[in-house]
Amino acid sequence: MQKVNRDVLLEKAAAMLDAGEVQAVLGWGAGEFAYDVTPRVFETSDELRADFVWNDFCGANLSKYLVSKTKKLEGKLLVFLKPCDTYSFNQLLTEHRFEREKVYAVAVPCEGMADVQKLKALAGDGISSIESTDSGFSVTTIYDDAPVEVKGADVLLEKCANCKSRKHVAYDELLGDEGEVLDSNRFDEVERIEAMTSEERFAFWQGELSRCIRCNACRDVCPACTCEKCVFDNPNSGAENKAPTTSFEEQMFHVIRAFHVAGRCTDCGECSRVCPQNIPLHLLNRKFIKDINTFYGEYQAGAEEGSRAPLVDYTLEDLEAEDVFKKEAE
Amino acid sequence: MHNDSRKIADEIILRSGVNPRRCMKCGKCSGTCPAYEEMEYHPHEFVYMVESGEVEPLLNSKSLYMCLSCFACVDRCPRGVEPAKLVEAVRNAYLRQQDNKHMNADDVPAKLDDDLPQQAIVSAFRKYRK
Amino acid sequence: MQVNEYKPLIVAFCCNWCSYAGADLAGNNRLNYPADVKIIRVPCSCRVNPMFILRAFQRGADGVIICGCHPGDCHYTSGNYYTRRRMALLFSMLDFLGIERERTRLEWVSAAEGAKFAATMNDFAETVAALGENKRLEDLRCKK
Amino acid sequence: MQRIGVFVCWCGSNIAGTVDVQAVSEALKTEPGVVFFTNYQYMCSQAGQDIIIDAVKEHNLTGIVVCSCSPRMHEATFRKTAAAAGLNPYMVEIANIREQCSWVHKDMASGTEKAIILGKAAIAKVNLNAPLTPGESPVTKRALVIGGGIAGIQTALDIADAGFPVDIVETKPTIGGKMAQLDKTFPTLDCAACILTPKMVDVAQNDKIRIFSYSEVQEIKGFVGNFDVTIKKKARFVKEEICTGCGACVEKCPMKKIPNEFNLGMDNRRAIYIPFAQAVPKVATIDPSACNMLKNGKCGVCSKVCTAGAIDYTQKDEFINEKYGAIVVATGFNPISMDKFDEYAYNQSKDVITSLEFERLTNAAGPTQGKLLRPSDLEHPHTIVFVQCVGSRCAACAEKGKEYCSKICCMYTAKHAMLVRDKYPDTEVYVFYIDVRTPGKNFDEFYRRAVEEYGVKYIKGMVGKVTPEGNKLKVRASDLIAGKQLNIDADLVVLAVAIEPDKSARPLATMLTASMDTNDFFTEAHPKLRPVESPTAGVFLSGACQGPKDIPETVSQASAAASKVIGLLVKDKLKGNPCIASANELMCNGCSTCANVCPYGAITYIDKEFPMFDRTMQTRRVAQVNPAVCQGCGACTVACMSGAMDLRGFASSQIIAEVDAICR
Amino acid sequence: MRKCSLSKLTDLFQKINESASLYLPATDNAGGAVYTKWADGVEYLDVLNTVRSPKDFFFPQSENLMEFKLKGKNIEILDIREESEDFVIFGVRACDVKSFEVLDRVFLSEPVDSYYQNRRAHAVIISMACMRPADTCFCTAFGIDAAEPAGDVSAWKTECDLYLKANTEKGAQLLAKLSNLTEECDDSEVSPLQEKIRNIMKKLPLEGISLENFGKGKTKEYFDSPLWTELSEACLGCGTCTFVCPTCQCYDIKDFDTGSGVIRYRCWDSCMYSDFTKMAHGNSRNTQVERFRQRFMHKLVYYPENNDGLFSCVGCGRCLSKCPISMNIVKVMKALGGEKK
Repeated sequence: MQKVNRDVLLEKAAAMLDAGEVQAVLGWGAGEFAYDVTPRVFETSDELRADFVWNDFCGANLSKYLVSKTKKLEGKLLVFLKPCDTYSFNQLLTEHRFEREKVYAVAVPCEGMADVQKLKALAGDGISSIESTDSGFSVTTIYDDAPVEVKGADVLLEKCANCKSRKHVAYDELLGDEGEVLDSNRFDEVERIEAMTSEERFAFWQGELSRCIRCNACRDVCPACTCEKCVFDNPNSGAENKAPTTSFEEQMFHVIRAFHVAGRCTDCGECSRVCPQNIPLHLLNRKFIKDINTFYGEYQAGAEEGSRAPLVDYTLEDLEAEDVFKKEAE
Repeated sequence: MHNDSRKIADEIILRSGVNPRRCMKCGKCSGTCPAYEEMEYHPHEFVYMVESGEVEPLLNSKSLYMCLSCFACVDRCPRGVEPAKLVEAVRNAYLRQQDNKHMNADDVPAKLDDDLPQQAIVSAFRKYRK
Repeated sequence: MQVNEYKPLIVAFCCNWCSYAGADLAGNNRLNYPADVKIIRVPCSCRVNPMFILRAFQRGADGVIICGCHPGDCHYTSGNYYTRRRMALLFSMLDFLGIERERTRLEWVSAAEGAKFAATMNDFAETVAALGENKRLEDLRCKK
Repeated sequence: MQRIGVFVCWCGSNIAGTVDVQAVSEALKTEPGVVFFTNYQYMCSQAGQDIIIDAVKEHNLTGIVVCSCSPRMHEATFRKTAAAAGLNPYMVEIANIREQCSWVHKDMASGTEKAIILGKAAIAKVNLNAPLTPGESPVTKRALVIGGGIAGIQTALDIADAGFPVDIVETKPTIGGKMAQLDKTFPTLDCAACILTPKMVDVAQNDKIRIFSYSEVQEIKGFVGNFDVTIKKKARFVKEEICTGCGACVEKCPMKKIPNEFNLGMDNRRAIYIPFAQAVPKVATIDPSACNMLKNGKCGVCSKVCTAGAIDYTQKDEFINEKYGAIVVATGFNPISMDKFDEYAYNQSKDVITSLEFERLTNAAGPTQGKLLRPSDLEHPHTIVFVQCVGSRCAACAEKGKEYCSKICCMYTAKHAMLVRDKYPDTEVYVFYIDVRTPGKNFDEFYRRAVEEYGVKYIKGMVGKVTPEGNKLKVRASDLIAGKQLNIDADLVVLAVAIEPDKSARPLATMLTASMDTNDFFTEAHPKLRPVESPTAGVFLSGACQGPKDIPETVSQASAAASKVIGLLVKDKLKGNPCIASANELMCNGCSTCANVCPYGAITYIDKEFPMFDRTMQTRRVAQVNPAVCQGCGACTVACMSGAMDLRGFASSQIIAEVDAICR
Repeated sequence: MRKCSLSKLTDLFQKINESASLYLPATDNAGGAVYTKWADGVEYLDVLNTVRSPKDFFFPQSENLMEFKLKGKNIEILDIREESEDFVIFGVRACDVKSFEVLDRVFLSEPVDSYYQNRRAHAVIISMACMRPADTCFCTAFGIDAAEPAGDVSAWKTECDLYLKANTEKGAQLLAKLSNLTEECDDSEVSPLQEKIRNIMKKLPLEGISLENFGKGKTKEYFDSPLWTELSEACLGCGTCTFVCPTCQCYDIKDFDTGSGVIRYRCWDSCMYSDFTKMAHGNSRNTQVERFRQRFMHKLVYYPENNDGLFSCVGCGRCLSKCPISMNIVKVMKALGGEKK
């Protein structure tokens, strides 16, 4: 599925490592299976050649790692960024979370990444190999000799199915062709929920949030959640809690988390990708994004480095809180 | 009757997209209008009369057709009121009142004529269709 | 009988410079409003963290109202503009989660608007009372 | 754990009438931390305060809760009481059981119940109170005035008069500003130069005042009481301290065709010039863009004729660092550009002029030596049309005009019209107006005199189009009262052009972190109550930089700003409000979100090293709150995601404790 | 051995539910499976792994231990324990059954955790053999036979029948109650099935995992290995692996102030969290490398050290499929030399 070949990325990174232009490379490393790809820091070109992967399972957004990894290095760190990752990259820069000079950003075009769960649902368990084809995947399992053909479009990650942009908004170098900002249907699901009655919405979210196990994966993967100390881990914050002991705590955690990233969330979709309970957390973030767009004008966090986030900005004519629901009704 | 006028006036305001309340009655539109002398009601009066719902006299005035749509008033109005758009909306309001004198699509072919620019028929059709 | 006994618990965050003074004025003018309304003084409406609002609901509040200076009159020039954005988004989110939208409110009350303060509190208390107990954002552990 | 005393006040029957004060004090005694409780008729009376003082001493109280009237009423009183008892004044909390309880609830039962809850909330809060001490910072006893117009001059004189040194920074070679260009002033018609130039001389002779003319503010750091300013003194190629202002150089300079800014380009000056005869400082300045010597090293005439030897072609820009306690912005205004107003033919005809140009035309020191002659052919104009509101009150498009009323035009137009009719009674004078606004002392009388005594023709209506035709200007306009369109053949058209803040204001505001409105006027700290202060502490506003103003208003604001500055500079130390924000550096992300919402620019960032668990050091960017600048609104505390930012006196934990107590 | 036609499965559930609450895997409508209290209409989902392991039944994510009430300035302590009801868990996989043994060794050794013990005593476990093990399965490495799951009752499912075999007294009692719905049979249908399962297990991609290099006495060998830094590099420090793990048994005890008193409760904690085992002096493992190492050393070295060589991993594969960044115990074991030669 991916148009740019692994070797193009590999050679770029290897050459820069060998020439000493960068000290390390932040990319994706091979795992046990074709689909289990782990973010990894490579320090030599040999390591790269052995373990670097660029395939349809590189959904992980590497930009958050820059916060910690750049601090550990003296020299530059080369990072590979998909279009959506570049928005997070910019947002982190806007918030001074790492030094731009310490990063060499290589933009990689992306055709959308696959969701292993969806793939398994279609191809079955016991996968022994996955071949990428032009239109999708050819999957072999231990239960069947004949490979199962799966269409790429059917197994896209949610964030890729509703991709907002194939344009890279920040990089030092682009491999391949630049894409464009897309007209996505990413707010459709939000609208569907908005159209429900209050009771239905409450029931819907109770159903979703009651599955939460408070593993914090959504928070810890989120490139907007880079706090030195999270309020939910801080006994002095008044919000600390470790388990979703009551439905209130489930709501509290997710509302406050979404509020803390409101206007800063680039909609990279990592929260939903990693949720072990498949809670559609991106909907909370998108609700804020949609509201911000409707109330205060279109704003895409991370589209521009240094842009002023909507919650640290105002106009004299802003919508009154009481008019929020009238505006939404329009 | 008065209610009717108000309704028409509101319709005019809606269709023109003009907000006559923005007018600060400076008269620059009338000060600039090249057709001023030909008009019974002048651009600023259009704005004022539509705002106050007094549209009957306007609908029946020749002033409607004296406006050249040169847009000088639109260009120079310091408040962005756009009187010429209002005049055009009043013209339209007049036309809309002429119920069955409309032009149907079927009437068009008969009117086609080598000497008549096609654009004229198309624009006439657009205007007299409703 | 049960219905009559139900008294909503309302937490009102009032900014020191306008709304708290407005509440004082309501007192000076002996304008009645229900004793269910309990006021917490904050320097500016922008001091109100969404976490405080949720905390109040957790602990058993049935309605939370934030009062600040009118836009343009903020003692700190711009605090209430931030409040306006924060609360607009928060209220919309709570509504999205199916929490009754009438349970939260943001009002501008100036130091001269004692009457408005009392009227607002009466109206809000009535609205919240009509909704009944807060069930959707409660923490059962905090029930007596 | 605190040792808290609870003092319930009856306020006569004001509280005790609807609240059972005995029950309240009984109910509160079991609250955590409470070691003493009592009630008394008037807690705020001397006897009441003595009860508190005695209790503090007897029971070693560390915190005080007074259940009484509004803290807005007696918080200060009880804080003083606490201090008198040797307690930190910020260990006092008030439960407002009068205004917000006994006075609004009629029923004793519910009133008492609520009073108990309010008392519990105050106890919960005071349990978490910490002693607070206001921060102190020294004050540099020197003021900076940016802008040397009448606003800056007046402010500087008043401050100097109080004994404080003042520096004026002026971008032009001379101080004086717009007022120096004016002819007469309304409504008294005294001559501008006659009243301004003595003040300019006062400035020059005042040993407390330094003038940095032909200079700009380059950089501003610091905060109230401690500003650190870099001033760029542009090279004028003349040694200021040596030049005597004799003018010999100007006379001999061969570059004669340089448009004279002071006369708005209506005549010429030399490459070396003194803007006008009464300039202060009266020294020559070489215009580097016009001087042959500076451009290609050929000439040097001025150097030869200067007997004082003041000419220095090698002079460089000079940078001066100075510390100030207060800064006054007096950057003034300019007429807006007429480029977008084609209908008035300003760029087509020399005889369409602005009102400021008209001032120069009627000024005895102007290009026509005060004779009213039209610029194109120097003939006497017989018909003059004045147009008001040119570009003012213009909401159509922002790039063309200004939405606000420029405030001064009605009056100066009346003045111009009156002066013309007075000097040249044979001249027809028309004034086209939308409204005539004259809300000032003797203003309307002045305008009526123009109409009634001098016969100026005021016409309600606007000029739509001016067309130059031969030596006439065809003016088409409406007369709304007569219901006519007028066509006037005019000889001169004078436009009352809108005024806007000087272009230097925007970058200056950024340097000062002072806020501006959308029109680039500086915003005042409070539109009614603090009209001469910027929200940024230590920055004051004087004159038209804050909004359009005429001279009397400018001067009164200038003096008001000066008095505010003096009030600041007389202090040796600034005591801050201790209820301010502070950042927990260990939790701070350095993301700048708090700084973005701070209305006062109180938050800055530093890189700081922190020890890591692996025994290395890590540098992180962390926020620092300047205690002298922070006003304690708390906007930053909510903007801060990690909760690193908290507000003293209104800490998150305290507010949460109040919430919990209320909802218990 | 008893057998029951699949067509009578609902009747079987009904019958079990009459005497004790029945829990079984069902869909959670979000692509996952969750143990659900059976009621009419709840369909048994023959899924390999539920997202949350069945350890929840005995060691729930949070539970209240006791309560304190404030009476004036006095504190009253309330014992809020209640006797657990009888319940039956149906469809527990071999790996998860094994996990109960791991948990028992922690909670039932002295001092006994009475909260855990109470629930454990009231449960009957019906295990289920795995017909279609997945690529992430590696239970065989821990000596677990997916074809012969333990539990009070073992179950096998064929196309049309369910086979049940009692392994314990509790199991036999349960089967006795179900005698009307089941019939006695031999293992002629089950044996070939077991053979088939065992063959599949050999073909699984993680078949090569070996425990030879782990267990007792390996602390020194691995503790200072430079590999930990590299392995933990991508770790986000979230608690997903520990919360989906059937054997992770760490918890935190916390107090919740309700306003009128305090509830002391315990909830799952994760060694991946920065405040795990935080004490007055601070934290014992301050970096993510140390925390990461702790988790795997505990599973592969410390636990066996203290528990007669029993590993505290059962190879269920949940962490393999749920880790946000796909770092897991298999990668760690392989990196440390845990592959068959």
